[in-house]
Amino acid sequence: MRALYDRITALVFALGLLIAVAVPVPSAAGPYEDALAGFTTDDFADTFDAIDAVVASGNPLATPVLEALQDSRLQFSAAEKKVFIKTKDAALLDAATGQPAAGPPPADLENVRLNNRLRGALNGAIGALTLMAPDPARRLSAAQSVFRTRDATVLPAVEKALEAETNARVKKALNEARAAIIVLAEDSSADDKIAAIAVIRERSDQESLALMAGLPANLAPEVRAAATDAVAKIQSNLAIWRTVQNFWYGLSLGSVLLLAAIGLAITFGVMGVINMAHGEMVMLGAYTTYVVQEFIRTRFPELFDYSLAFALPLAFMFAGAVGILIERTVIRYLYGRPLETLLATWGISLVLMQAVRAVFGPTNKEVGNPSWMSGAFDLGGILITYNRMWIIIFTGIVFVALLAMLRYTRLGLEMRAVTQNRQMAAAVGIRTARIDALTFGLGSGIAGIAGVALSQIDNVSPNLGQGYIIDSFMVVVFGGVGNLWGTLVGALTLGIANKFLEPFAGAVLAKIAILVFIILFIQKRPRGMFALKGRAIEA
Amino acid sequence: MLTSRHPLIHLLDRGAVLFLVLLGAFAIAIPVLNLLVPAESGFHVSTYLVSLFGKYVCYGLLALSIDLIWGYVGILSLGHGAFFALGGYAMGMYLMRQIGTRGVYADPILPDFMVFLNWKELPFFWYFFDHFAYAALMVLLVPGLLAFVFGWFAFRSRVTGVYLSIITQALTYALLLAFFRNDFGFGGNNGLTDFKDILGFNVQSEATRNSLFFISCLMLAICFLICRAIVTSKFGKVLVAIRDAESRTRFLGYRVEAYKLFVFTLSACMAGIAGALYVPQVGIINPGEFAPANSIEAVIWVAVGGRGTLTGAVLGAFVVNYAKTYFTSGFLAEYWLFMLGALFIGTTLFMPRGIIGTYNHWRANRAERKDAERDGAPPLASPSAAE
Amino acid sequence: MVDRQTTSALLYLDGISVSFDGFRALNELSFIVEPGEMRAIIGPNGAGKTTMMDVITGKTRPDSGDVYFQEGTVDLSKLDETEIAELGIGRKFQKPTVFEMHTVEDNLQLALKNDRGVRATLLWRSSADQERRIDALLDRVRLKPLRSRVAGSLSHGQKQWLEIAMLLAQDPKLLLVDEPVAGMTDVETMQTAELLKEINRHHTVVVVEHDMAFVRELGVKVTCLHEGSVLAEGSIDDVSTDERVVEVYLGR
Amino acid sequence: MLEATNISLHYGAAQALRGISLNAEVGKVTCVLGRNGVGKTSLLRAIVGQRPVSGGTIKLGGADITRMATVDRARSGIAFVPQGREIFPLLTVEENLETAFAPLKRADRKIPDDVFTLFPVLKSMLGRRGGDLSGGQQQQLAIGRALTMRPRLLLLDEPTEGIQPSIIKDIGRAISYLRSLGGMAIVLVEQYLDFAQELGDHLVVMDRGSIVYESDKANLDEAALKRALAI
Amino acid sequence: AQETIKVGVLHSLSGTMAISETTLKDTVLFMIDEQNKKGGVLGKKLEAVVVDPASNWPLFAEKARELISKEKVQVVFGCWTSVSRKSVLPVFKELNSILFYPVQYEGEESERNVFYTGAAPNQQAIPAVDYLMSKEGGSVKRWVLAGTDYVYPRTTNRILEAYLKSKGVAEADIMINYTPFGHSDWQTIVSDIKKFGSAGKKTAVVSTINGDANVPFYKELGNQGIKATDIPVVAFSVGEEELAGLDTKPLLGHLAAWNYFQSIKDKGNAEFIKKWQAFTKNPKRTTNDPMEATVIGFNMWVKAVEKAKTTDADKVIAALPGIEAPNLTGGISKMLPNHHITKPVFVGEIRADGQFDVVWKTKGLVPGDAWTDFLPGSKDLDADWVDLKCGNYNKVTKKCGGAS
Ligand SMILES: Nc1ncnc2c1ncn2[C@@H]1O[C@H](COP(=O)(O)OP(=O)(O)OP(=O)(O)O)[C@@H](O)[C@H]1O
Ligand SMILES: Nc1ncnc2c1ncn2[C@@H]1O[C@H](COP(=O)(O)OP(=O)(O)OP(=O)(O)O)[C@@H](O)[C@H]1O
Ligand SMILES: [Mg+2]
Ligand SMILES: [Mg+2]
Repeated sequence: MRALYDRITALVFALGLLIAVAVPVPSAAGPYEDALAGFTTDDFADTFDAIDAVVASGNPLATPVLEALQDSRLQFSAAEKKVFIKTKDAALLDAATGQPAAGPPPADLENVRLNNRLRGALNGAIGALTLMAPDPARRLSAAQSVFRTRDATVLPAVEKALEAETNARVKKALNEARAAIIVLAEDSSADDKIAAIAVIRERSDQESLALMAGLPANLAPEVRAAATDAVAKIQSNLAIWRTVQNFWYGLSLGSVLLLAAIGLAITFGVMGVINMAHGEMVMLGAYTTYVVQEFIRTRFPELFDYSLAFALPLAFMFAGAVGILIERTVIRYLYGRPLETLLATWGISLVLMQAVRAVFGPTNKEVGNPSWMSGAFDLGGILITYNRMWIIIFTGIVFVALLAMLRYTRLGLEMRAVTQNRQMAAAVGIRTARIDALTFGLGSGIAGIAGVALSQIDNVSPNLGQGYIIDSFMVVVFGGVGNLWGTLVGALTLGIANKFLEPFAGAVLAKIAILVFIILFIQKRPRGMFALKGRAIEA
Repeated sequence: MLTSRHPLIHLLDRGAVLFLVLLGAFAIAIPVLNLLVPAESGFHVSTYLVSLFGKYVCYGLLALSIDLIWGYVGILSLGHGAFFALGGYAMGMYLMRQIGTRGVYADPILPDFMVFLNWKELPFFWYFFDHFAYAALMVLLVPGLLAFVFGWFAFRSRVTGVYLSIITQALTYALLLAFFRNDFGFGGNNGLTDFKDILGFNVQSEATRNSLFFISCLMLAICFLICRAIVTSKFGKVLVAIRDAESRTRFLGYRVEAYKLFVFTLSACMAGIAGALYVPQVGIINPGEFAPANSIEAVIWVAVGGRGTLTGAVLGAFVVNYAKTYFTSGFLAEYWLFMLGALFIGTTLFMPRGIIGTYNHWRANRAERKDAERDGAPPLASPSAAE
Repeated sequence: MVDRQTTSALLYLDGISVSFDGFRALNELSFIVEPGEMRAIIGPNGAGKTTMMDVITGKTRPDSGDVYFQEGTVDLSKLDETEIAELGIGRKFQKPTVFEMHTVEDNLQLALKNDRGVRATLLWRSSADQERRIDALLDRVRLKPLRSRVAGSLSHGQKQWLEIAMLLAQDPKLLLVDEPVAGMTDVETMQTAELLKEINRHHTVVVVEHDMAFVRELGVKVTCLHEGSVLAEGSIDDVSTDERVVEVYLGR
Repeated sequence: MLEATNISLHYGAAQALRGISLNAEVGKVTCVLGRNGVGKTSLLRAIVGQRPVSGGTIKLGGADITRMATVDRARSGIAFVPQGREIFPLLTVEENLETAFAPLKRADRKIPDDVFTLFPVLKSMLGRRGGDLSGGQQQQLAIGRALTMRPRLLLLDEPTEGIQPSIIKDIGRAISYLRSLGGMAIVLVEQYLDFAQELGDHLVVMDRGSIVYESDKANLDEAALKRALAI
Repeated sequence: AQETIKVGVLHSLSGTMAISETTLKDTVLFMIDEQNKKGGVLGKKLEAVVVDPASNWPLFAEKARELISKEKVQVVFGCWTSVSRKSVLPVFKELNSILFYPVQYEGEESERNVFYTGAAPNQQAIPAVDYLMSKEGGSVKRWVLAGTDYVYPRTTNRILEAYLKSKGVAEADIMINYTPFGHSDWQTIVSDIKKFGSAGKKTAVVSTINGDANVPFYKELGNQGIKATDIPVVAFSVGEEELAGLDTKPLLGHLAAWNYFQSIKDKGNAEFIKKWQAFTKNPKRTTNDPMEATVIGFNMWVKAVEKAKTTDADKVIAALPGIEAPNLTGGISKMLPNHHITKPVFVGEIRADGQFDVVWKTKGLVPGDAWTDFLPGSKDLDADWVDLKCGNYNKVTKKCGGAS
């Protein structure tokens, strides 16, 4: 798939070059060739100048050269003072001519190195050059990078591109880029500026605010007024979005908390086992993801995007199996003595952590985001990252599935019966031992799949679980032990409260405030938010 | 049973006497073997061991304080480390102020970390800490007051069971985060360290170390006696009644909150003393002591030793910590968590009542069987503790 | 209904309603017990008898209505369980609740009328007088041979007896006894009736029972509750022939 | 149906049952009487398997079940209405009844109509949590739950305790009805003599862990019975 | 048995710090192995004594005492966090032994018994900021100082703040943010950074975020699309080892400042990496800066012992200043009288393969400065254990502070 794609692009590229070459090649030692020499010194300052010069040369080879540079495909030989373009299929072209390099490649071939400043300059340069590129996505990013650089020299190019543009989104971006240049330009008329401000005002995001903030002091009064007005508008718009954003962040934090806590809501909330090894089950899930990804990476790299789909059931089964093993060997002797389960599961958690450390080493393991979980998209004025979004959706699914399972299935009924009165459950013929093992296994398995999700946002190390255990207990208790809805609302409340506090209190104080809030809240409702009420509890 | 035997007999049953005698022997033998026996002798106890044992004794005292509320009133505090640490900080503040101009910046008033963070004057809560008496008072008062306020609200609102456990954990966790903050004025993550003198004696000197060790043992003995006195009195019976059937106790007219509050506060003060004695012996107090894991571990000492048996709590602290010291050195170092984990799991499975609890149970069973053989109408064994 | 200001009643309930999640357990219940009286309460399962006791002892707060004690001077709905117990209202629960980890003797010791303050219990010393009282109580409920047994190991009925003894040990002004003879043999039932009558000489008693033979033996005024309010009140003969009582309670 | 021979049971070192033998036949009600603490509940616990016996054998329909686990006994047809009801407090009434489906085949998983005919309250309270019911209602629920299991052997531990007279009558009728169905053996532990005498086909009186009097209803010596009870 | 020289290894093998410290334990074992292959020191074999202080600070003190007084080790290599060092300090002073401390730290300390082979702030933070302010580094005008809330970031940030202000950066152009240890939800902070960075001036983040918190931080950076070309992040605690847990593609171009990078082309380095990977039997095992510091420290100790012809602490301490040992980047580091060493400073950009590409380095080696010149309390202090025999000599009052 990939290879095919590469080949096609290479073909297109080569064709492009052919056309370029068909144009009369400028005589040797023109400005372009001089510029190329700048790439051969392995000095960032020279490279910087070279980029400018290449652009200024107007040579049709400039775009391929700069793009090669951007992708670390531009190579040079210091000894021969020559620059080469390495195509995507590893052929070597002479950058000066665009023809395949003659003779064997020089021995001292090295990449032209970049630093951030150069990357920035390159982006701008390529942006200007690609305003008319055939691919709309590239035109869009070109327009956006012009908006950011506000390079006045690009204005004619932008205007030309604007005329030719058909795609609405790109057109808007180009318009904004044009506006950005105009408001800053010394020589544009007040009317133009006001029109430009209106465009920017419409955009109404952080960057437009930055742009307005950077306006020069010597503005015509009417322009100044329009600018002030725009700033106010943008600010109020941003304020609204900020609230939405906090809410979203809170939801996302809450869903992480919920995911981490929901398994505990089973082992602790339903079964009454103070399960200190819960965090380690989460960790096992995360390591399962790691192992699955490693396997896929080495054997079937093309399946990488599906790795989580494989990891989920495996993590559930693996953590669940470990849970069942723990239940069968330890927990089952401890029913009715919840506090002793604390002691035993603490021991188990130490053993599991050290075991993972012994097998995988103490350092973090890399778990990659599949492509559909990387990056972000804009929704109105907020940025939504895919991984968070999927985690929220995933958490919702897990929650609903679990709730339905407990409510509507025979297994769920038997689970609840066994945990309420083990002896009597046996007396009505429920296989308590099996149900206990399954319940604990279920709780652990869910912790395991939580681990799969958490591996996408947190580090996968033996300590992973430790970071969540306290919060998980807080959530379960705050929501009300034994009530899944309580766990849901508890997690979301804590998440959202935290995110609304954080912007002005800071992360540490927000956390402290939340803890204090929990302490106070429990005074008001000593059995959590969704306390079970009535005689049934006291009995 | 509340029989009319002499109260002293009551207070000191065989186990308690044995415990006190052993503790006394320990308290005297260690300093003697350290100071008077030459280093070459096989009987010499190194200074390393003196401070190590001193630390254990402090942990023992912490365990005792937890057992008092957990074993007898059923309040499982997962945040007792907070009181321990607060006591420790109070002592640490005194020790910091004793450094005087010997700090690296040679500031006569400000501790190094304040100079370092460019503070100009001592925050008000550091006032008077240069007086030992004031610091000693604070060692009791700060944990005690916090426990009192916390308990006053929590017990009045009838927060019980895991809810209480978790909010104690929240308490210590919040304190952990707060003390980590450098702005808070207690040295942040680095905490308080590099102590020089205590009451004019060099904290590093052998004589001071031995004295501190001895005082720790003495405090442990005193607190042990206080706990014994409490649990053997009628007050103790009420506590157990509260543990087993809180609401029933209320219907009998006992003010459950008051009882809980009293022991909780007392227990916090004891934990504070333990922390205060701990700090000069280990030479550092840092927010890490507030970590919830520490508190949980302390609870585990009690469980290992035997919940509801005061001697067991102390023993548990010794055993677990000795195991930790032992396993973390040498070739076991990489695997010690396996050992410790196995110890915890093993204890719950094979000695569910903890060491002393299992022993007591075994003895009671034996006695009962003997009785049964004698007269056929035996008193029945107690059912296992209801949690 | 008498006004609470002028009442001479020891216990005065007026218009009490309690509901749980929309279910009305008590419905405008009004009820008066005079000092020194013994009152038997009957009524179908779920009529609200236990709930009424919960209201009196502070376990459940009424949604509306007044609960007064001692000639209308004390508003029980403002007090908590402890304070109510301190006023002298003792209770035996329907499901026997004793301190399972304590011995039978200690259970009584804890129940004995004494100062219940923290300091008092810390400094408390057993006295010969109290020992004697405990002995007498144990004799009375025939648990003497079991005095040093752990209460948790008693049989259901034995716990029932122990709880009655604990109630007596408290020496309360008002005794609320919820189903004392459940699970007792007929002979024991009669003995319990005797016991209650004797207690009634110095105390006010409210007893809930389903055992009609027992109620008859008590020979006191009977109140029949139904669906949270009083259905009938009067002598046992009157009540037990009341058509509605037969309908909902006694059955044909 | 049930043949318990010479069973003993210990709590720790104390002996609660001393060589008790008890038979229960299909279509008959075997009534166990005795004062508090004589071991009636212990006997039932031994039969359902909640406590291991220290001697003797228990057979159900000819098969030895002495060492069988509680679950398996329940699955082979023993239903138990314990003293103190032991319903599942947080499950609704309906769910409480449904728990008893465990030993049944999928096709049989239905609450028998009998249950609601015998105890109409349960029908009106299907959605309430078991723990919220009043004592008497819980008792009815516990019996209903046992019936849902469609057992071969039904054990009832003081089912009249705390029940209003009319329902006691109902329960009595229910027991007679079940007896008349002829499919099950019933063991009834009772203190309430009239009730026991009325229902019991076979009466057994216990004292201190042993059987002190035993008789069929037909040739019952009432005086001897009362004497045995009054010890 | 033949007499050996015992070497203590005091690094956490469990608990939160195991993730960083375990490697250092292996490094010391590796160095001892190498040294023994060369015949040991003073004709005796070296023997490692490993203990696990379990990321528990009081336990560090206890274990230090155990190593010195019970195991009788001659030198200890250990500690990572400042607090662990502070915790063992009194022990080393009291029992007069030697500690080699291999991690970059906040400075403000110089003790007779401790040798600091990691970077002081002037060997890491300040050069890194200098680079970012330069035209090459992007002429950064606006700064986010983000750190975990503990002493190292606090101090570093205070020094940087003072330094930036001395360079004319306005108060409003500096944003300081602290997070708790192990912070894992970075959404708000990353978006704040983004906001702060879009004010029209070139912005950079100086990260002193510690340990485990880094992975979620970088993941969030990547996902929110903050590119190094927009807002570069320069980190002082993120090395090859930390990157091993990350997909580095989205992080291309973000920076780290260290005194060593695995990718640095040098013969000594290449050889070291080869042997190290053979020793650990892991051909992918990375190396990092604190490892290099451990190696330098170890070699300096060996040289000092050979020079003093004894392992006696006093003599070795006296011999150490002036000792030179090659570092792994082609230079020769030297132990200074203030017990810090000279080091080169590199700024590297993250590459797609999880390694760093050096984009800038100091001209020569930078001598470690125990007391920073940018804080009022420490400007006047000087450390010199050779002539002044003092770790905190006040140049103004001409007195040695403290009693030590
Ligand atoms: N906490 C509660 N939550 C919900 N319902 C309750 C609660 N307490 C009592 N009820 C309901 O109130 C009604 C009255 O209960 P109560 O226990 O007072 O009856 P009772 O008269 O004592 O019956 P019994 O004779 O069976 O003991 C019952 O229907 C019961 O289900
Ligand atoms: N869990 C236990 N541990 C110790 N002894 C027990 C236990 N349960 C019951 N016993 C004792 O065993 C004896 C028989 O008890 P059991 O419960 O069988 O009596 P019962 O005949 O059912 O009495 P009741 O009519 O009061 O229910 C009693 O003396 C009781 O004290
Ligand atoms: Mg009732
Ligand atoms: Mg019974």
